[in-house]
Amino acid sequence: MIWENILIYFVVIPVLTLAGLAICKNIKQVRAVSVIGATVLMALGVYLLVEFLQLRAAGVADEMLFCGDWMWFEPMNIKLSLGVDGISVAMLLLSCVIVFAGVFASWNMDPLPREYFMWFWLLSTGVFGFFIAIDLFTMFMFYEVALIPMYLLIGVWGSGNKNYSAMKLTLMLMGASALLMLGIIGVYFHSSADGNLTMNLLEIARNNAIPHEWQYFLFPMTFVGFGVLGAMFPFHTWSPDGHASAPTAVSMLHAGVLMKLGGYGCFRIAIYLMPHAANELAWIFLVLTGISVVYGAFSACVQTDLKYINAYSSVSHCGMVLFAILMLNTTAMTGAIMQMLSHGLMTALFFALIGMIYGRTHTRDIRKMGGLMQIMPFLGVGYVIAGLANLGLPGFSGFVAEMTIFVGSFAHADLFHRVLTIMACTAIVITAVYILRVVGKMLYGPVHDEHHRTLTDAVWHEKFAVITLIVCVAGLGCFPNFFNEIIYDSFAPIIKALGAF
Amino acid sequence: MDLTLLMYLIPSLIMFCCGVYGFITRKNMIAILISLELMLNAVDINFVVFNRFLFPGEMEGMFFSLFAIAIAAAETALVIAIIINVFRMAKNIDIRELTKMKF
Amino acid sequence: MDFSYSYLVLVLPLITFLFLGLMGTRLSRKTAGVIGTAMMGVAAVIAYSVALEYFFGADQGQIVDGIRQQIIAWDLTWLEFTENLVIKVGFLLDPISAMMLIVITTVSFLVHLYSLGYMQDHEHKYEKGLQRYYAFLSLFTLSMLGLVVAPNIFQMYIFWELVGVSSYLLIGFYYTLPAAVSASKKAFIVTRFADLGFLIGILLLSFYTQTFDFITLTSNPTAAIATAGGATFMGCSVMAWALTLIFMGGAGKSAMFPLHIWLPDAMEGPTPVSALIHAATMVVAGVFLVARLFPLYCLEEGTMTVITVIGAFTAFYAAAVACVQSDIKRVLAFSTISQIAFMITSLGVARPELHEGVGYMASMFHLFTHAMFKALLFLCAGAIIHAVHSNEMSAMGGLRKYMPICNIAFLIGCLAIAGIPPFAGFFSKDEILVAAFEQNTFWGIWMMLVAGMTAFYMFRLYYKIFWWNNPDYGHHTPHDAPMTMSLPLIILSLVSIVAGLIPFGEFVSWNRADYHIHLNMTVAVSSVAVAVVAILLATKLYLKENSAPAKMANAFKGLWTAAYHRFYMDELYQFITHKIIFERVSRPLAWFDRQIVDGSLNGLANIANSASYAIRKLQSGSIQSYVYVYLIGALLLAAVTVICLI
Amino acid sequence: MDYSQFLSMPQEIGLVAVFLLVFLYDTFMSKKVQNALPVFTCVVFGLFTIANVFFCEESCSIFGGMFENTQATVAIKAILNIGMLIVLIQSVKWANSEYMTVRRGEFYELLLITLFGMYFMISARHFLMFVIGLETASLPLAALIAFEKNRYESHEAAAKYMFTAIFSSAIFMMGLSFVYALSGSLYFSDIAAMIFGESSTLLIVALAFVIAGVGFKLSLVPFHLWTADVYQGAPTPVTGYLSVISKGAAAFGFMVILVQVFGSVYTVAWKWMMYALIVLTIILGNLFAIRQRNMKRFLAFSSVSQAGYIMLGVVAANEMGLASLMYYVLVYVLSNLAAFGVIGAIENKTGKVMMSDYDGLRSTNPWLSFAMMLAMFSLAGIPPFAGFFSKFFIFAGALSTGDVALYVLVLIALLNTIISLYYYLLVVKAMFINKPGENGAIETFKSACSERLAMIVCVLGIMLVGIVSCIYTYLVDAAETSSALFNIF
Amino acid sequence: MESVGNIIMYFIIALAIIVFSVLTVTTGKILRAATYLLFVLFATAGIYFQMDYEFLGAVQIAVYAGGILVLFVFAIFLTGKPGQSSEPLESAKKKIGLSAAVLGALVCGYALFTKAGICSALVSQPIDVTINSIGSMLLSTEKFGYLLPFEAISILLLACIIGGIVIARKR
Repeated sequence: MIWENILIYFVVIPVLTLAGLAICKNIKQVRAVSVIGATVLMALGVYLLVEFLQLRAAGVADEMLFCGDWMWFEPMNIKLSLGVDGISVAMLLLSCVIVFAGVFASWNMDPLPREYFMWFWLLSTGVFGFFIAIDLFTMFMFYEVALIPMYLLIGVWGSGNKNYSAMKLTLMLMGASALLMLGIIGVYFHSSADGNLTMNLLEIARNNAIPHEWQYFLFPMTFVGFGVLGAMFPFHTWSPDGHASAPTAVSMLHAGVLMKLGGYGCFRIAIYLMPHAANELAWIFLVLTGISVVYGAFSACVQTDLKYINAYSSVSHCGMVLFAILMLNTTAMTGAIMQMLSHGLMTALFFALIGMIYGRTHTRDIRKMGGLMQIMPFLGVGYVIAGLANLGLPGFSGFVAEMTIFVGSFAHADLFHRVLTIMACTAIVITAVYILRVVGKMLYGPVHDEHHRTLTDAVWHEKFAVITLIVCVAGLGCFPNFFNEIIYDSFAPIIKALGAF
Repeated sequence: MDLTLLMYLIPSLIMFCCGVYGFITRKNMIAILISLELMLNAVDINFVVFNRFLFPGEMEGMFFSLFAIAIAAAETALVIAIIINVFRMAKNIDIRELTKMKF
Repeated sequence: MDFSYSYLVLVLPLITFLFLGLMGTRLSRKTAGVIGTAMMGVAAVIAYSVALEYFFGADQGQIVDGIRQQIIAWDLTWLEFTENLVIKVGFLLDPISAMMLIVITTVSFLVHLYSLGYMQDHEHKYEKGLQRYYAFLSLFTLSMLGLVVAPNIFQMYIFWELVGVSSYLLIGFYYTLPAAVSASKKAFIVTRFADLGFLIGILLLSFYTQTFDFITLTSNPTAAIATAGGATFMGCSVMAWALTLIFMGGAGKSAMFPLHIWLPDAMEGPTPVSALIHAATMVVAGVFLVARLFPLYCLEEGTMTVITVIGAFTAFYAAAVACVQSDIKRVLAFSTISQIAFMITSLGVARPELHEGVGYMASMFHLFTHAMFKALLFLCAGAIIHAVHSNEMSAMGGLRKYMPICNIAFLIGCLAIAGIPPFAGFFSKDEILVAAFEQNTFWGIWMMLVAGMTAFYMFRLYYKIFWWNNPDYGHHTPHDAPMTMSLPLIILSLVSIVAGLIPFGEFVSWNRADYHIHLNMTVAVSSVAVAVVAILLATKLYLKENSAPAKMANAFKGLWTAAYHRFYMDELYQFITHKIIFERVSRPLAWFDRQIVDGSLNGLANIANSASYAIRKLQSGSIQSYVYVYLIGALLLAAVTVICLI
Repeated sequence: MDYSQFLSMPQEIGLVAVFLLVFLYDTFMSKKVQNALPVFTCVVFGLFTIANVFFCEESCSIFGGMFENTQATVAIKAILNIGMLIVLIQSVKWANSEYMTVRRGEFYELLLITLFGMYFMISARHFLMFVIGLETASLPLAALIAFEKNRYESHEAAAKYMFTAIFSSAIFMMGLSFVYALSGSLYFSDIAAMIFGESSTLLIVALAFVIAGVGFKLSLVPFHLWTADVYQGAPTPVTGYLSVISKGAAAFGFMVILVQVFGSVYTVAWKWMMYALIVLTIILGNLFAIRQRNMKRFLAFSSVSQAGYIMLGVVAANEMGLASLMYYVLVYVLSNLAAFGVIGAIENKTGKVMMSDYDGLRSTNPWLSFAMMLAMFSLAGIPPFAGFFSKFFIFAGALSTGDVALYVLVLIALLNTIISLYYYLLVVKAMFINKPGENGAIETFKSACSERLAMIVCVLGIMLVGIVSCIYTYLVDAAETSSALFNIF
Repeated sequence: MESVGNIIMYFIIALAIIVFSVLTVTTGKILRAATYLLFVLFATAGIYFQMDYEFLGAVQIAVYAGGILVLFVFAIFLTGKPGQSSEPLESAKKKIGLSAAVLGALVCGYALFTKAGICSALVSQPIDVTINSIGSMLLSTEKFGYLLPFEAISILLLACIIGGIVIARKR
């Protein structure tokens, strides 16, 4: 039975929460249901991690664990296939944390809290579904499920130029998923040499039957498709506008988890299934993502809106993810996954804090703020920590991820890759520039606006969200090897596939 | 001199094109309907002459024409009913009356 | 007894940091300060015991065949990149790290103590945020200790970054003052830029040698260099590149020209912090780094030359600037730069074959003594500033009457830095000059000249503060500092007097074998002579208030102004960052992003919209045009297909 | 004379029976129970729909091959029945309005006859039969379009529809005459055999005319210009009917004609013709739709571009294409009727049909806006709603041929989904995001039971038809049993 | 070789069709247009007779000329003054109409002309088009039997009747 598989509950719980929300009467119930849902999900995530580690420790060396498939659309041999490896487990955990923190960050959502949370949970459903699925169709379906709630979340609960942003974000991402759909169908029709077409990732990879000339066509399709979500230059512009307009928790969830779908998909589908093209075409995308890394950082330097700064910073960091993935070696890819986790947590933290600050000052223009550290020390300190984590301070996740990426990328034997790596490295300096610029302008210095003196510091649920995230960021940064080991082994099949060429 | 297939097709084709021309240029709705009748009639001729010249052993073309005439009659009746209704509301049957909805 | 307990040296500051950082606001300020100081004291004791155990303790394999061994007290795997490239967090004990343990914990403890007095306002109330202050101090101590005991280059990099950030936090301690904020930002970004070089250097080095481990790297340096297989990049061997880049990291932290610009500004932080971080410990990290990888460096002649030139130039440059500054902390800051440059030069000119690598030993020795007397000078300056509430020399003068302890302590410091025997600075600086002469007479004379300048500007400073004129201080008469502040001054004064007598060479040398210092009398005498002449000159000019200095300044107006403005290096940087990076790169990029990248997408949308508008005529509402389109459509469909088929 | 052949077409017989029942009820029942006529029709038709499921007879080819029933035709007819049933339920309220009382009997009779014509379009395997089916499906529709006598638009729409329809049927029959000239027969199978290997100019012209004729019903660009005006002018239930049922039937019939009759010139000619038409249809449909502010016109253009997507199943020209086409039609029926249901409900109540009238609808009528949103999402192809699955399968169907050109076509179609998403989201935006205009949002009202019932059916359908995979599986089975269609390939 | 009578007959018919068709669509007066249409329909019936499809010709005259045209005349009288001549056509519209007609003629003409056997002569073999055979085929259920269309078209006509009633009814 499908219910015996633990993974399906990652989708069932959000759906149940969604159903629970539908019958809620007031905001208290809404909060209660959401918190319960998030907590159960978190517990499930941890339980999965423990189970996973136990199985691995017991020497189960399968590529994916907790596998199971149930026939869905028989004529096309589409199954509901579930399975996780270390990477998915890590991503699931990340999502659990962000959702958990996100619920607290949107505690006082107004208006229409119930509808807000329903969309929020629909988005979560998509995200979780994507990470547990190993069937292209199912993955793609959940992927789109995760995208569309963004429109209303931004459009209804957003701020600023929200209509434009929401529309742009949705259209760009859906445009990307159009390419993706073509790519996926293309992969499907070449998935097998003997006519047993399949959508199952593992089987496709095992068959390794996609002709090379088709790979040249399908690889860019899928890679760009996911790359747009990963904010790859020049398809990143949805990100600044979208993030700037989105409400706090949505920014968190979007930057924290949704953008991760891009990187995850890139490597799980594009590279894993089409290693030949990945080898041959990687350089094009390396250049693009390399540009993303530096370009995002430079663009962030002159922004004045907090969210824009952070959004461009996300462009830079997510660019790093794709950059590392394209290096096609284990260390760099591990770094990429670490970076996803790290960026997810950090950016979520950042957006949470920005949201809280914005909720008080009603401006995000750093030129109109100053000296906030005196007024709201908790948020100030949180922001500094987030900033330091973002610029890659050891002890926080960013450092670990970036170093792994750099070491891994530099290990590439090709001079071109190494030069690109060095160029990407420069981003860490620029990151410092813009982070410190914001911190200096907004938190330090004299109080800019006397009205701000009356503002209050964070309240308990805000503190709770912030602390949860900080603990995770620091945990990942202080004990990286724990996560490293979860992730590391999962690359063996991919590297093997790549090595075959 | 033989009467060839082509010789019958030419008048039918001209009739058809006159129908087209009439449809596009006329202003009176009934005139347009008349043009349409020309077109339908041309089709009937086509069927009949093809049948007679190329496949004299069967009668499919002829039967098609037979039914087409019936259909044309039904259509005409309906269109005229509509035209009369339009006339009731707009007090004339100029085709330019029918441009209230556009773009 | 093995060294495994050494983890306490790191753990105690960590605990203090976390405790004060998380719980600090619940404590009173004083409690926080006392806790911080006490914990630091304990850590210092343990560090001393570790270091002394290493140098003098019962044999646990510290010395084999007369060579001090490098001992890894403990290590933990922190992160595995690949099978070979593993970051281990560990504790490497060898002469220089043991020496650094002593230096850091000593200065740090004294600074902790001193701060208890210093960080009070007029009413003897502790400053706001003292808990935070102590937390950051602990963090800094932790990171600095972690840096020096790092057994691999990556751990060093990690703690390198952490000292950077704690420096940032401490410089910006007075975060409401814009100057402090921008100074902290500048410090962080400049060093971060330098660290980029460090990082790339590490990447290069580890790529070829496949290890981060210092012991592996330095035990067989020739083999390590050889792993590159003679690969070159832009004409230089990649190893030279790697080492130069790593040196760049060091140069940033140690404020070598042209990356020195952050250090003078860093004086915006509380003065004890300047003493600890920006005089005694953190800024010598660069020296330490080069010393750590010395066996590799000395195989790359080109890199060594670079190091020497940069060091020597910086020494001169900083000394020249120091001669004309009016802010006492700035003078000290440039003096620090200059002195560190001495150390760097010393390393640069050191060769194993030259006098058994005297330069290496001299550099470490100077590092040690400089830490002591420069901390002393800074703490004195702190006491003075505390007393007169100003950094400017013009606000001072004649203070010898009001602050006797401070006066003596400062004088000792000046004598030490000027290289007057028997104060500490004499011995170490003398060794450096010897090393320079060993390598090249030019560098010897050059460095001796700089030493003379050192003596001059230090005594200029001394006289301007304690003699010169006798201004009216009003009812806020300056007075000597309380005991918590004076005690560190006294201790450091004593150390500054005697530290030079330590037989340093027995403990530290490039090959960790015994090295016997013997004074080179020629160099010693001539350097003392130069120093004395410089001091006399300073006495002549600055003992009593007179117009000679101003006349001189006017006579060399251009030079003087340039030096006063630090030869416009800040302006150059300002130009590069603001005009080039911000205005020429970032802004155009942001514009490009909005207008071109985004604009093309919006353009697509607009095209769709206007296309939609353009074709609305098709839907004209007239049946006849509909039918026309219909017919033409059908005919074209047929015609085009037919034509294509033919 | 074997009249028992009529028994092999139970669906048609059943439909005629329903028609007669309604006719008799309308004619002979007393005034008192006349008001129950709409409900009566719904019930009878509902029974008929259900009965159809149980009387799925074996495939047969009767009247000398003039008429054919296969599992696929049964399936598509069932789909149309479902759509018809929804339309009937939706229109109960409208039909019971005072204005409609005198002619609601005719309304139902005409609707049923049109459906009957569509049955023939689907099952016809002879061109005469097809033409009669086509005309039976379109002529009564003109009367239905002109149903609202006191609305000028209604008549204008009817006139436009009628003129264009006759013109297109003239073109169509012209094409047929050419086909006849080439093959000497009007039976699909005979023609296919006769023109095998032929690619003369005459055949191409004939093909173009045939495509134009059926393209009119499907409103493929450039044969679509009547669509918007007619949709706007027609009474809303009729518009709904027009947009889905008649389109669905035509799509199936079109596929049969192209595949069975002209299969031999697939690669030479009609693949490329359809290719061009699809590209045009999708792009122009979308471009026109962007600017529309009248909901009905808006949906008209949306349905134009949807027709383009449906045609992707036709160019695939294989079993999978056929199955995907039927599936797409099913989903499209549900989604579009949900949209028209909402529009109809609001129009019945307030007479408002502009998109700006929908501003802030969510705050006053949350359920209506919810249903509308689902419909829009489904039309835009967003999971987990049915539209996503249908789009996916239609694309997969097109790509299943492995033809590179079709990859490009699908890419174009996919990129156009972005534009379509844009305008579908405009509706969602109006309802959920926009603030009510000066006149305020449409006031809260309770829609009629019948409307709600229809809405629930549609919404359930939108939510379930995709996820419940057996429907697609059944359609694929049905298509595969009809694989005789694809013999020519 | 055809009989001369047939040929002459053909030319009369062809000429009538061409001339009256053109006149139908160009005359300004609507009632004249209807009259010209009548001539065209008669001429068409002539072709049917010439083709030996007497039954069809009879139907053509009865239904078209007799039925439809009467409808036209009624409609014309109902909707306006019969003698009224409409305003002259705009030349732009004329050009458009002409271009469409000519293009149509070109495409169809070219297509037909390239068809093999387009110049085949009339085969004067006797063909069986008696009322008897027409009747039995019309009610046959075999191949080439037209029972089903016959039934179907009856429904179409019924629908048109209902539709006509609905539209034309005043209420």
